[in-house]
Amino acid sequence: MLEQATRRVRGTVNGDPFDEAVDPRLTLADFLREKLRLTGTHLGCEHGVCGACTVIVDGAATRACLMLAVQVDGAAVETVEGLATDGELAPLQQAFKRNHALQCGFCTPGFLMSVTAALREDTVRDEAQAREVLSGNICRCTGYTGLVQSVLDVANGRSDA
Amino acid sequence: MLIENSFEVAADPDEVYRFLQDAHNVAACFPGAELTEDLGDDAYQGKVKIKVGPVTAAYQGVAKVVERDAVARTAVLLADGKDSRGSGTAKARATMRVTPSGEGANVVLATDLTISGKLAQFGRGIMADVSGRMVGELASRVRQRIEQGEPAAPAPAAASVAQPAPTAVPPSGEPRDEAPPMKAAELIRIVLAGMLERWAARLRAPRPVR
Amino acid sequence: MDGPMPEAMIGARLPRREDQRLLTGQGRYLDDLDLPDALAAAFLRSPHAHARITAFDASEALALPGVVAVFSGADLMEIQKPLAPKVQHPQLRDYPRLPMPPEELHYVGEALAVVIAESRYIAEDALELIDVDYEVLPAVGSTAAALRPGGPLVHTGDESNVAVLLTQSAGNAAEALSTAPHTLSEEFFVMRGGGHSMEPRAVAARFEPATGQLTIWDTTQSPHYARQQLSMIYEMAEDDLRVIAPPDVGGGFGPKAQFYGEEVVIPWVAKRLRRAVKWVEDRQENFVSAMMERSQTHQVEVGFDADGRLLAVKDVIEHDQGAYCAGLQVPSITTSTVPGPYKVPNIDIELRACYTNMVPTSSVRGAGRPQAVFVMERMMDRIAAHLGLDPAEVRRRNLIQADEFPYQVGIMFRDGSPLTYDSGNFPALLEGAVERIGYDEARREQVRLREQGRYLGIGLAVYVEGCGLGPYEGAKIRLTNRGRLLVTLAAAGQGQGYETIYAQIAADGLGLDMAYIDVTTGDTARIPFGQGTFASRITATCGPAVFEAAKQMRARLLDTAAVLLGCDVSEVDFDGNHACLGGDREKSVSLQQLAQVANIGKHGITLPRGITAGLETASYFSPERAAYASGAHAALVEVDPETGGITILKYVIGHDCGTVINPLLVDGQVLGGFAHGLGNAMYEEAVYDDEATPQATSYLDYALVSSAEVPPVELFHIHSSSPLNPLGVKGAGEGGTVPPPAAIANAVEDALRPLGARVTRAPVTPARIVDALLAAASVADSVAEKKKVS
Amino acid sequence: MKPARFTYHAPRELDEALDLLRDLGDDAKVLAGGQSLMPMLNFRLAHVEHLVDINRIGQQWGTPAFGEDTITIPALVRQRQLERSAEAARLLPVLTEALHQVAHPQIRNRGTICGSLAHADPAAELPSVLTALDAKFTVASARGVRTVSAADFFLFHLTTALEPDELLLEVSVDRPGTNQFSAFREFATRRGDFALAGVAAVCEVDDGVVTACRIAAAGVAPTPQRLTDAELLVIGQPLGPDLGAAAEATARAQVDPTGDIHASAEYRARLTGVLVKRALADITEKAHA
Repeated sequence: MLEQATRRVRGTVNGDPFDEAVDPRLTLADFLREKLRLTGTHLGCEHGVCGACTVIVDGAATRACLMLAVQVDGAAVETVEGLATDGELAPLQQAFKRNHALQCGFCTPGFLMSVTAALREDTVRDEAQAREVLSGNICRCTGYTGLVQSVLDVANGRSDA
Repeated sequence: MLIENSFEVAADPDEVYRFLQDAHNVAACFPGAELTEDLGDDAYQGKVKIKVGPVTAAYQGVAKVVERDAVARTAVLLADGKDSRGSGTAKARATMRVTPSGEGANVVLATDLTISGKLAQFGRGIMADVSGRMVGELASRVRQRIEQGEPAAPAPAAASVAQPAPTAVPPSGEPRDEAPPMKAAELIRIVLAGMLERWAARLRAPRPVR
Repeated sequence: MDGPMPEAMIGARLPRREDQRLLTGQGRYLDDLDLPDALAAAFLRSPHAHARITAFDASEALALPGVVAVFSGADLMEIQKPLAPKVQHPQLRDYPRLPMPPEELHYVGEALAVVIAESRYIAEDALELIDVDYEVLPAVGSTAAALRPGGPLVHTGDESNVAVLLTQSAGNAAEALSTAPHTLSEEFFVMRGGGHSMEPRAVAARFEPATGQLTIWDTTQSPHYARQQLSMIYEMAEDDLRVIAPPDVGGGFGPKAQFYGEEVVIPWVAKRLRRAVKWVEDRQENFVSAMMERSQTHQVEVGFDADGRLLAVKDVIEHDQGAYCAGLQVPSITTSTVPGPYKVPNIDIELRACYTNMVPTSSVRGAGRPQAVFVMERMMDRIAAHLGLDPAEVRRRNLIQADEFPYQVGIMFRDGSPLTYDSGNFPALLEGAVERIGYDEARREQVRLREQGRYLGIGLAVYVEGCGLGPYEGAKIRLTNRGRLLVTLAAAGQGQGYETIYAQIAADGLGLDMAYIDVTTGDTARIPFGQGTFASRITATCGPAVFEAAKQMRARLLDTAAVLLGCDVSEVDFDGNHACLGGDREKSVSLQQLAQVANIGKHGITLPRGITAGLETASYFSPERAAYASGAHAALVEVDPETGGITILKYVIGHDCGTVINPLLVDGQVLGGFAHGLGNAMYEEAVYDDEATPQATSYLDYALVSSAEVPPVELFHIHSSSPLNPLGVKGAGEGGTVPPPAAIANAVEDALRPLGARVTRAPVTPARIVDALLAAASVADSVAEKKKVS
Repeated sequence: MKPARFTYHAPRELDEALDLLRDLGDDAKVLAGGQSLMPMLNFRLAHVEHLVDINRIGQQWGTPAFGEDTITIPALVRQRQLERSAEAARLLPVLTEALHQVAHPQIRNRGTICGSLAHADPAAELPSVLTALDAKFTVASARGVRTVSAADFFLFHLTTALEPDELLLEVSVDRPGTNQFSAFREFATRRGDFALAGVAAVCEVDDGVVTACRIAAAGVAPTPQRLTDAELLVIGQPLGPDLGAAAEATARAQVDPTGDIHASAEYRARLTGVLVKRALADITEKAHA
């Protein structure tokens, strides 16, 4: 890629260190997808509304389309690729599957990261709170029913089939 | 979008009309405008820069008086330009009518402003407000210049390199705030000479940072 | 021969096979595919709704480091051939839609040049450096403007903006209306809206000079359709074109079933440059160049008797085709959907489809049905209000009864057959919805709350949805050399769960556990013929094909096993992945062994006697005509007359799509469709101004519903099997989308009836509700007058 | 939707940032949370030569200070941070209520209070809230520091009194007394969207009578609009439904919004009145609690 002066970015993604030279205008989303080939982070609108690109940066759910790669220098980034351990789905992922909380799956990584961060921050007690936690991401397929149930399941520690 | 402004001027209607039917006079009053070349036949090449916060667009094009009626004292100025980044065009058709009013004249400025491209594709009414302010400012500058009794502004030499239009800079010494809604000048931020100096004067006892 | 099956898979509520990869970020969407050294493409799009290109200069763009090529439409004249409308009509005045017009542009967003560069960033830099001069021409921003005599023309030099005028009629509506005891009329408008799959469109291509083959990855819903079009435009053999819809496509909803200029340009440019080229539409492009739908104006008149029984319906429909006719499917579906579930003895429907300078319209989930249902269901409520009857009761009196199937409506459906409902039970759907919404109690509550100045409303909508359209869909099943059953579909999925559903169907046809069955989709190199995923048709066409191919394969497998086991075929059945004699695993052959014998064989050695080579079956299913799914929705809302805010208190969906393959997935389809329908009911507006400039080009101005807007839904099913296919299935993908605008609008007008506000437009937004209340307050007199006249 | 080229600067000190802004002038743009600027860059509506990313100028600019007299919110305080602050909720409920309605948590995690104010979208929540709180805007440049009132800070859509070399360093409000009650009300088409109109109201109430009042509306003018007519009407009156109804009509009459594809001007004006009424009802309830 023929670009202007690059800057060095070092940090971790899902615990793995990275050290790359990037064009300053490269967004975090494109950095993850193109430089690190972590293509689970998707671009749905590139203006911060749809939430498909949501990742966790230093513990906070963040739109990867509204952050520059140079800004994660020194940061710990978490993406959908880091949720399962050794092929074993995390409880939230299992709940998504059980409740048919995904269809085309394009928005799914963003939902998973948003909810993962939200459930670390606060407990979710009822459906209204579950809907609130989900409201920063758009899904065109499911109508949200399975998503709401999944959040409630995980919040209540329910993991049966 | 058709925007109408009217104002009273303490000047002879024919004088006012003479001023208005000169494309250069009016085009130079357009906020953010720079006339860059006299194309002859009362047509001028120029640029208009629109800046609303971080949103910028720069249009290059031609302004020309396309209709004149000295008897009815009406003139129509057409300014047509395209965005330098290819993302659209701006077109203003300003119909100016001068009628006697008491001792002076009444000017009606009806401007049909059409902006195409990205800037025009907002659902929120920002561009309507921006257009309204731009045309409002155009009217106030026209009025200001007429009242200052300035003759037609000197046309730039043909093919000369861009110079700031004279009217884009308030006459020196005149406090900016006295001009009619001149807060508008902040809005579509024209590069105003001396602005920094004025700000410096307004700063309250500066204290060092930290 | 069909032995006892394991547990039936058809009807099983199973989680999906696709989910594991999608949940772990391992999905393979088009932009995720590894195409080493692929160049990025970006299209230059018209900023004008109607303009002529007078000068084009890309020299500055070409000089930018990293830019490989720039092609204008004029540079690619060899591919400037019209993209045919998907659904035609002899009277259609078709205006050629070129892949990248070299001269005149007809909507904001129409592509006029493409930049190929080392990265998308650079390609977008280059777009800003291309210098184009346009002669801006007058534009048409609505159907009303299009049909206005003497108005501007969408296409310079054309004689009018009318695309086609069509009529559908049964009986004699004019006479029935003139003699009807009561008539009511109204004008309704349904707004433009988009598909908005979360993954926008994308195309990538690579040319292999050694084989002369062009491989195209395309997010299309119809890879075989794309191949057919490209084969004609490129004048290439179909076998030299391989169109692959990637395993994962991020939603379709109709716009991806259409065929676009970008799909023609990108592969051709890849071929010319001998480089892989990838174009991924961004959201900004998607807003102005992906096809939309919905926009229609209806002038409807109904005649009815004192009991509220319909005597006649007349509807004049203005349909917005956009700048070109991409197909007449949508308006033609609308014309045949107007009568809906009701017995209407006299029907007169007139369609005026016209061109406008807006992005072309074509099918979006629901495809012409939401508009028709909106009109008919609004009028059912108006009839009830006019006669002082209950809206549910008026519907009861008009519904086609469960014993009246097959029911001939008297007009034609868009598949070319007489509109004939195959099966259903509309009264059961209505009663189920009425009961679950708590209708009677809600009516009492409505009265109580009105006394407190609160406005509760109940909205009902019943619909019939033509689905499962022809001409055919097919499937192949092969025993692979590794001993697994591979089901190959031509259809491409966009999240419907084909890998799961078709494994379920195949499992029942084969009598084998799903664990031994794989499903692959959407690749023209794997199966020669196909139509595509659209019109809620795949389960009802591909389903029977898979089932039939599976049954044939079962017979072939058992025959082969019987030969090897030296017994009669009736003595063989499957146990796991073994065919066993008399249920004895000791006396069995594995699927792997069957493949070894019948497929792999031994080079030069004669096959064992009785073995037929090649364990592969194929089946194509052609439905005799469309099947008809149906449903009833009921909404209970409260409207805040001060803000116009609508709160949905309860929502019930009754759904009938015949046999259900996987209830979990069908529920997902219905609820997802409902959310889309709710968007059309309350939020989504692809507004264009009078100059045909799009005004809603980001998600800041175009509102998609989130979890906060979509209420919980009580969903129930009834199952009226279709007699038109062996599985008894009907379509489920769109039904949820069809009635919400009608149900919500009915509920809102019902809520505000004491205040006289009239809802004639979808979506119904807070601002329009308040505007309607103000209008009602100021024209209360004239409304009363109108009532008296009619 | 990829941003155009720019030169990126990530100063490590405030002075370094201010020097950069001085040197780069109109060619520079400050990047704080980036939740408004980045979309504009992605859309290529905004083109900047130099991006001055202030996120690394120091921790001290990322912590709100709840002082005895003044509450100060420095440049890098994230919206989410303040939204979750119990102290903010207790002292400035109008701000907390508004923050809940700013877009979505993922945006608020990154977006800063000062960044939203400097962006000056009149339909956004925070400009109207800080206007109703009569905030002081502390503006720094290499030339020094000055303070601008809310009334002077917001000039037009996306336009403030900030000069090209200036940075909004912090915003501060007087620490409210126990007699201050406040509320934020907005009505948006969809959760997280820009409001069709919003109202921030701050009242001081003594013995049930309003002794001071500031009301600011969002989304009805090119800047946050103080509803002074309604304020004057409310001051000196006892809280209650009659007051709300009178303020509703007054507020409606004072605003002159622009209609757009989302709502007519008439609707927005009416909505403003309704929201004033409801905000005052909230305040009444809080004052009586």
